Amino acid sequence: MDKRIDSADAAVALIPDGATIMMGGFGLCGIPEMLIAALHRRGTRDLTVISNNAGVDGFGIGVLLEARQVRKMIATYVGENKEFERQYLTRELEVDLVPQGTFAERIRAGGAGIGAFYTPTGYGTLVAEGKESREFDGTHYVLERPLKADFAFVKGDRGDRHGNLTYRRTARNFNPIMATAARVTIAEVETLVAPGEIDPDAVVTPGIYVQHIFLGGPYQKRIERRVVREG
Amino acid sequence: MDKRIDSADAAVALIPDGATIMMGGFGLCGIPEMLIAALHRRGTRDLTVISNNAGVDGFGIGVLLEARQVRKMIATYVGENKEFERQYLTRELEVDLVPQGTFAERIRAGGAGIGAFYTPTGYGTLVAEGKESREFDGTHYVLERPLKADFAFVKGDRGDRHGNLTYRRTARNFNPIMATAARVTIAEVETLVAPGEIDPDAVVTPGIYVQHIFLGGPYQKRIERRVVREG
Amino acid sequence: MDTRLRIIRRVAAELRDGDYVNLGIGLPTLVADHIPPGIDIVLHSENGLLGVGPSPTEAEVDPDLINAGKETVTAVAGASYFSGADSFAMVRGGHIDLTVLGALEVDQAGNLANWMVPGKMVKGMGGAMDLVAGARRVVIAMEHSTRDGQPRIVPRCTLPFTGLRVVNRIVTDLAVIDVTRDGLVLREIAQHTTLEAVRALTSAAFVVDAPLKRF
Amino acid sequence: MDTRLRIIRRVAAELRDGDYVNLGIGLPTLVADHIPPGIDIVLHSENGLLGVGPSPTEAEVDPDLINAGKETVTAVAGASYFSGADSFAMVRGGHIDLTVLGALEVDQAGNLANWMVPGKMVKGMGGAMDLVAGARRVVIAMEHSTRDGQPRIVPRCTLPFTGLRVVNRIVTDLAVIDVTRDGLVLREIAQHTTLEAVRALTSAAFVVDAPLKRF
Repeated sequence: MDKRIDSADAAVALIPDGATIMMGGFGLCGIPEMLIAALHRRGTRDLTVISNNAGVDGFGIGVLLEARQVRKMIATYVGENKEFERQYLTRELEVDLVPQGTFAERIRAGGAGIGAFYTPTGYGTLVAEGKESREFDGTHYVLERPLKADFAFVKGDRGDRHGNLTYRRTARNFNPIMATAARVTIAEVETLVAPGEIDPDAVVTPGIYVQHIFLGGPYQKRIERRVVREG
Repeated sequence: MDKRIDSADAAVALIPDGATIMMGGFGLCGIPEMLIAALHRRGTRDLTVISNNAGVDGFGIGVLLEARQVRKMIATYVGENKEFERQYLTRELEVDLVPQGTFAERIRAGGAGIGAFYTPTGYGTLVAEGKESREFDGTHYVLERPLKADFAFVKGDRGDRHGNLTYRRTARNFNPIMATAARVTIAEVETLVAPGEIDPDAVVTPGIYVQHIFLGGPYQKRIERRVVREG
Repeated sequence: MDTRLRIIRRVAAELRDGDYVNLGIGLPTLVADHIPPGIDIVLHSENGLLGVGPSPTEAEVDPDLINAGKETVTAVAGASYFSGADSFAMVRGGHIDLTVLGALEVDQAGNLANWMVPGKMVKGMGGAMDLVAGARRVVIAMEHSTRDGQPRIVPRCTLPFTGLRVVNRIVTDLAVIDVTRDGLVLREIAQHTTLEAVRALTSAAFVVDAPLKRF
Repeated sequence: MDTRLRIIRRVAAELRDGDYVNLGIGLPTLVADHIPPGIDIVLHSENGLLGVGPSPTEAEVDPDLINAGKETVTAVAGASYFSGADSFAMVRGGHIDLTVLGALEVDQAGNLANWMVPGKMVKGMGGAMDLVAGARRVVIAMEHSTRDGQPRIVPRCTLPFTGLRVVNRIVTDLAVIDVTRDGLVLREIAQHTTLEAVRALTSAAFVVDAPLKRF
């Protein structure tokens, strides 16, 4: 099992215009910086991007938006991004907003072969419009369908050539579930180690979910809201 | 947060007759040995036990069966156990057999607040009888409901007084999901460490899911099928 | 006393020893700095952290460690990290004892509106709909009325719902109001105000608890 | 050659380089000892292990490390452990390329019966129903007929189903038969048998592929 690929550029060359791509990250934390930059360089267009947020002006998914590579975004919270806001308000960009827990669970369902599930989230709200609602044991639920993608861009901390991945702190976020829900998952990692170097009890993403892996860096890891205390 | 309890005996004293208890383990691997033994000593009766298997004669859940403490079992594979077989065939014991993936997913749903889910497993079989079946995108699914319990018995490798747990190798099995699906989860661990000693990236069961924890041992860890090679 | 500080302090009194708590973005987050002595709680952040610690020093700043408001944070001893799916399994599964959230409107039935104003840029609901659906107890922390004096505690929300019948208690700069089966019950009013002032700024019907406490 | 060994060797030829494979309990498990040279596969065990290695030496035996058949095993470099929910997410989500399972009966439509005989002690389906529902490819490894010569490849299963239209290929000691949209197709017969013998022991209708290969 050797899933190493030469570079981010080689990886994104696999992606056709019009593809649906999941991208890990919460805000700018744990985003696949190398793959996003490579996708920008390549200029792949008409993309549907599934990501919790939409980056900021000039970084992360923001650069794809500025280059008008994205046709549609499925996200939970957006708008730290002026260019996003402009395209959204002018309807140049299609936006589907999903409650964050439903977003996560739909992706998990996509990877886990669940045909649909009932969640209490959003019952009686705009989110439930056009969806089946149903009561079980006195609680109201909304029927939600799985989310899948053609590709997933995942950022790991350590990885091996089998595709096993670990994540660091809150950079984990949506990366592990997105890895499970795409036809082709591409992982970039900060350290590439030999198989066996990651404690098998500590593997978060088993290699089965990863089709391509490469060593990324250097990482910028921009901080959106630097809050510090004296000390 | 100090969730330490003195002993297995103190923990099982919380459990009334008629309770529903999830018990971790796959075969005899990763079973909560201390809690099962204490429950046997206490003689709590009329129990519903949710466990992948039913132990063997004289060990694990087998001792609870021999003492006639179990009224009903929800399991996926049974019968390494003569006394189980006898009670099952004479209908002294009620047995509900569930496909293993559905068993796992129902427990996860119980812990994750999912009202119901559609799985392809068991469509068109006896398992689907009396349940709703439904087609999504050309695949047939069966509607399954969550499994929850009053108590969960969980066996961890390392734990801290917050209730954070890790597991060792395949002794993980159903323990982490059962920890999420009970009103009261009791964990026994092989090593009790100070909070912070478990790498927060390596925690498998976050403390929020555990109400009581104690240091177990010595563990017998009986082996059901010892297969060895020359070497 | 500052209006926001009054709300924060009163909300902090809602914390019970042993609680697992999710504090919403903005004002609720500040409750973490006012935890009463002797109360040991664990803070959940829905981006995948249980055991949120104080803000980092300059030297401790780690871009891989943020809260759901995308602010740099630290983690306490005994913390754990997990995925978004696991985080919301925790939320939706009823494992969070208390969530504190801001609001635009709350109504008599305990319905909440806090994510969208029609005609304005909609940024998304983030985790709010999941938190109100899943947390055992939902406390709203907000200013009692809008800047131009319009009530926020209303007979029926006019803005799109975040959740139906989800609010347990409303804490404002003027009052503490519970949502009960029989409607709203005013439990406490602030030291600096009067029952008449609260009535004037509340368009929802409520009954007054006796004795009415001051905070 | 031993009947079981013949089946095992032929099944081993089904493995493709890079496959993630789940081998059912019993005979299918033995396929692991006959992986063709140059073929690199990863074995999944549904109790929560990806990367099953060979049986342990006495010194390596670890009660915390077993396979789904509850046998002591080892793990290869690059293995990982996970929960039962994660394990079956993998199975049901279509991530396992191939599963090899035993059977009591397979019928013309690819329906499978392998978990229950009415009137006999029912031990449970374990993970079989999930594996056949989720794996990309399901290969059945079994003896062509029962001990008393009754066909196991039948027009319609008489025993309770494990799954509907789930089998892709049947490998027996006598034949290799594919389940296609148009029914069963006999692809290969064993060196030591004849087409007539296969017909005599198969009650399901099948067409014969040309040229019919020998294995």
